[in-house]
Amino acid sequence: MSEHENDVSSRGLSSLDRSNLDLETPEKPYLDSNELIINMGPQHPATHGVLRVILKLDGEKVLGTECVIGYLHRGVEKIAENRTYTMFNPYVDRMDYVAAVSNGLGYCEAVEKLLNVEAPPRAKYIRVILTELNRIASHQLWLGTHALDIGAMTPLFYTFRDREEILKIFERYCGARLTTHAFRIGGCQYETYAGFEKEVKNFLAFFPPKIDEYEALLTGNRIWLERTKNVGVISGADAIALGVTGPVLRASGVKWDLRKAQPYAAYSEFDFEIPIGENGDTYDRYMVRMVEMRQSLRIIEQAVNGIPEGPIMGKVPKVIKPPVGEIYHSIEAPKGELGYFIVSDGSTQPYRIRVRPPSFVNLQALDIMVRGLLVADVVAVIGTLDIVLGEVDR
Amino acid sequence: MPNFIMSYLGSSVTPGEAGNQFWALMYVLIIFAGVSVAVMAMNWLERKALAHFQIRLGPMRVGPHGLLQPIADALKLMLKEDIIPAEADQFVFWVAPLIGLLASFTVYTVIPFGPSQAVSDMNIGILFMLGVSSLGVLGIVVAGWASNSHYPLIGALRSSAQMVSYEVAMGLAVVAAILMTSMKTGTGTLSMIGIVQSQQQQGIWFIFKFFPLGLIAFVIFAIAMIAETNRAPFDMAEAESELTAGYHTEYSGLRWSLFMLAEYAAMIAVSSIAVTLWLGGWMRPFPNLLHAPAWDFIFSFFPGLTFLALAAIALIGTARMPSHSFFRIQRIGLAVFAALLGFIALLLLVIAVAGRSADASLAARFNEGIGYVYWFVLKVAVFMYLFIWYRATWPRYRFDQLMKIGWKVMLPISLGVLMVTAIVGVLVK
Amino acid sequence: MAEDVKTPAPPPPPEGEKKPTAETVVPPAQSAVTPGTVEKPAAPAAPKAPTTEKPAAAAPAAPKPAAPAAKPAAPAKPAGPVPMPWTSPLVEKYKSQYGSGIEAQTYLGQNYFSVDRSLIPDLLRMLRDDEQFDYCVDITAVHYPKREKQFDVVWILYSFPRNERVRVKTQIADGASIPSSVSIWPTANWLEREVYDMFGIQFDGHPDLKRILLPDGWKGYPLRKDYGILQQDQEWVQINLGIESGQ
Amino acid sequence: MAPVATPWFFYVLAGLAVASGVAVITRRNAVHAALALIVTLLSVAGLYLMLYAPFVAGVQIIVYAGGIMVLFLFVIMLVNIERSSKERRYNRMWPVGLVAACALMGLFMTAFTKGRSLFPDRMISLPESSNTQQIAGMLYGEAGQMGQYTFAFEIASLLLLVAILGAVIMTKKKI
Repeated sequence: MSEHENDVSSRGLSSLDRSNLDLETPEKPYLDSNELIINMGPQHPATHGVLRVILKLDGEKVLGTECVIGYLHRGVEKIAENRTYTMFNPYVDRMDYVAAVSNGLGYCEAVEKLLNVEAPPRAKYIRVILTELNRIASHQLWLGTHALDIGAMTPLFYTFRDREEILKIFERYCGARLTTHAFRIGGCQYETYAGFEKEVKNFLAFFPPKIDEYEALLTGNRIWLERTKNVGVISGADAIALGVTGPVLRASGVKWDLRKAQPYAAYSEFDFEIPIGENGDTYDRYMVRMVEMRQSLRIIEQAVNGIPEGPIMGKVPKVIKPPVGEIYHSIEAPKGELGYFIVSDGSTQPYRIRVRPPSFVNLQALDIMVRGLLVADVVAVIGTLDIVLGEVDR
Repeated sequence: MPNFIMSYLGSSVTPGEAGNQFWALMYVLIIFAGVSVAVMAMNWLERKALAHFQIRLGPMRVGPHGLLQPIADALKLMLKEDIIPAEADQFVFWVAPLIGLLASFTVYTVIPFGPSQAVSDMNIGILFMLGVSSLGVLGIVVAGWASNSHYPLIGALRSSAQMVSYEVAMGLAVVAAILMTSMKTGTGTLSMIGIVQSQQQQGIWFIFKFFPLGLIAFVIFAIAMIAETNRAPFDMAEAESELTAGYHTEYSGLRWSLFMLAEYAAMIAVSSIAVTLWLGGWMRPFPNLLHAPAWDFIFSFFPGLTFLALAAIALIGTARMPSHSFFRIQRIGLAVFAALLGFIALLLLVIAVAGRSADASLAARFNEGIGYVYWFVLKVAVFMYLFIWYRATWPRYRFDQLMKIGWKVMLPISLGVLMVTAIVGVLVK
Repeated sequence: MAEDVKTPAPPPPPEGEKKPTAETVVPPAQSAVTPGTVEKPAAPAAPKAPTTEKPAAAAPAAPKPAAPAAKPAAPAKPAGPVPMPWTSPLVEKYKSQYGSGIEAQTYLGQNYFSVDRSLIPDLLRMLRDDEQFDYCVDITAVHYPKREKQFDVVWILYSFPRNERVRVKTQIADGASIPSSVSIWPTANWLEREVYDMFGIQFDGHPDLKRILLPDGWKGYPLRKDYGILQQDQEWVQINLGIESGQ
Repeated sequence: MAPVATPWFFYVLAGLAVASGVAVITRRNAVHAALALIVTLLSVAGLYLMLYAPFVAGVQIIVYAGGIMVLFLFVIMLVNIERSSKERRYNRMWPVGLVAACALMGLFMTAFTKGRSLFPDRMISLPESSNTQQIAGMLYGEAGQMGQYTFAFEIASLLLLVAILGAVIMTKKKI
């Protein structure tokens, strides 16, 4: 979009006002309202928070988009510089708040790496179980809202009903449901509660029929197929060039998952598969995430059956003072590659923490994915990108 | 005055046809009130049914099981501040909901609840109905334009295109049914009452006529009528996840409620057309096969028994309410409601017994009329439930897909059905 | 929380002028050329040594070789991993091509180049085209206010075919600009905008360089170390609320 | 059938038609004008109904008020209202229009006052119930014989079909 159009939209003028302004310029065609500029968001039911998308439309066809983000910017990276490593740990939960456990895992592992310590095996297993549960919870929330965007309102309630079971496990484990702060640098603070394994196993038995239920509502549904097939297509090469990661990348046929490519925590010990799509359209992304939920169940099953005994906290000094140096560590969050680039100056506070948010980078692909589609597809594509504005804006 | 009343009750034509202006007016009032109440009931039912589809409870606080919720909502909407956007076209913004409301309520003048239970029996009934209901789109278009905002404008454009294109398929499906009316008598009719009567004469609901032609035409109409009323999965005009609320984004309070009233009234209206054209209108099941007076007597118990069942459900609900003092008032309320339903049931049963004789006594005519209205409303209610069911189950179509279905699938099929019906009709004759 | 609590320390303490050289023992896992092993922290414990933020020319006094057995223990006070020179065919190639403008090191199993600013677009392009670093993971910056060249700009790259990460760092002065890499990786678009937003670093040739997370009229660049949070807060409260800030 | 065509209804409808007709040409806002036109068309439909021509009235509502006017509004909404409302409403053609209107009025007046003597044998008698079937009879014929206007009717429909095809070809760049 050119500067001029941005000016117009940022002044908040409707096209009618705009044409009024153009009265003095006779070279403008008389019927100039073919191009419509509408603001989707920041208050809009389908932008998943405070995302503002400026759409340039020809009728209903999208000619171009521009994302305006930052409405939820809290300066997490600046906060980090004024907190100790331990104090900053809860903050990362507030970025991708639907996958808080994953955020915590990435941060703790990055700092552990910087400290050059390793969490004990039992802690790693607990981390894997909780992170995979969180992945399922995140995908459930994505599925519900995505289906709601496309107009199917019922799956939302089903997914929230089943997500509750996961949140209950979190709550019993660490007392919090959403921003869990489940892990500590060096391991876990809490030992699993009595009955943890039983509850997780119950969930493993409980959940597969529920996935079938979601799929019964959507997968074969004609309208769902028409709304998702060949919508928001992004090729594998484009996805790589745009730095898109996570299920969006895998749906474009790139078989890449950090859990396999560069295993962290205990992932190298588990047997699971990486689903990939073929066309890189919305339907493939849907299918990839559905299969991922089942694969997560597989991982959890292996982890909960093979969970070792032992300590849950590694040998971490009381005051965390990593040596001077810098580290980049990334994990496969539900949305994609979540990376932490930490620079330490040897003090108790990080000199600089840079978060590489998957949602932020994935959102950049929105423009090329929706060009030429209709307004209705824009919400479908925003949904399928599975962005969380807390993470986009940080 | 008594003469007025008796004169209509003694006649067998609609008040409009009889020139009975008093009763015509009465009917208009009754229908207006009845439809408004039906819309409120539908509102409650939709919220409850949708909630139960979605493992929720729905309204539970205002009245027992939220029974008074629609009333509370209506009050709230009436008292709400009436906001007209500063840049809106004031007059058009003001008049738009009225157009929609007018269109959907005018349709009821020709809907036959019984052979004489209608405001008027126009000989162009179905044509009038299609025409007037097509005026409803004007309200939407004008509302979208007058709001002077982009989302309503797009919603209005969508819905005008959608309604105009689905009207075509709808009209052709209707014509197929009208062709069927000419089968035995030789001349067809456009009159709504005439259509039902011809189904009676031919001894078949038109949905089963020339199987599967009638069924196909009916299905096309059933799909088109969802699109016509802007309901899921064709609720493009107000797709909340895309256009926030479509054409009524800028509306609030009473004006918004008028739009809702118009939408639900239109839903009931098109369902009534479908019932009239294909499902035998006011006729009870098997009126020709089981035509003995004994069967009449048995079927006349249905209304009373239905209300009895409703009363029983309400009673069970009363019994199942938690015995906490907090629920005492609700409990009493539900019990009173159950008692009310039971009383109505009793009344209906008494009428059924009293009116069993075939003479033209007042009770007999009452009994007859109740039977007609009961079966008609029951059939319409099935459609209303389907509307809710669709909404709970399906995602929303995209606009271009909707148009594609309308023009490339529904229109050819309905044209084909029309032609084949005409050919078959000639051959059979 | 006053911002002056955190006096931004210049990263390398005085003794940090030393730097390990290639003669030091390279722990096995640090050969790091084979894909897949890159991220495995082999955790070489080595005597305290500085980072390499300053490409000071000081010749290193080679510390005594690390005792790798000390791995799991919490790093003793003077002990800690040190950046090691990174040797690989890739590095050899570039070293021979660019000579002193490029330094390759590895720290905790993670490889990075510290390169001269003048090499920037060419090296990145070559990394993508010739070495298949096709995925730009992240672009960010670090601010060292006490240094002459105040900013480190960091590219984190990943290669799908090699399953290998590499970081490219360069130093630029305040007010200096740096060539944009949007033409190399489209994903750099927003990432560079964010760096500009937070640090005020200009990227030449960026299609649409403007603030991304902060409002357009924002003053200052928040992730610079000298950015005063309290001052900002007090000013805002003063202007918008007309009262004194309680901070 | 009891008479419905009371003069009261006639005057209301006629007055409405005239008033809204005037509004159509005087309103600056095109949407207001279109709404006024809809009112005119509906009033005329009411007049048809009073003339025992319910079929024509129904078609008037469906085709004009329901179909064509929706398309009208559809187009008007896309046009720049603010701008068009600032333009001059009457162009130089208005004297011609005035003359034409006066001529038409004169014609109607003549027909109204002298109609009986001018066309003595063409007086139509109002049908008892409806003219729907009579229209059908004229168009398609009754009792096996060809209707009076069958040929003309079919030609007209053919003409419309050609018009539709032409419109599609003109607007659609590739078919």
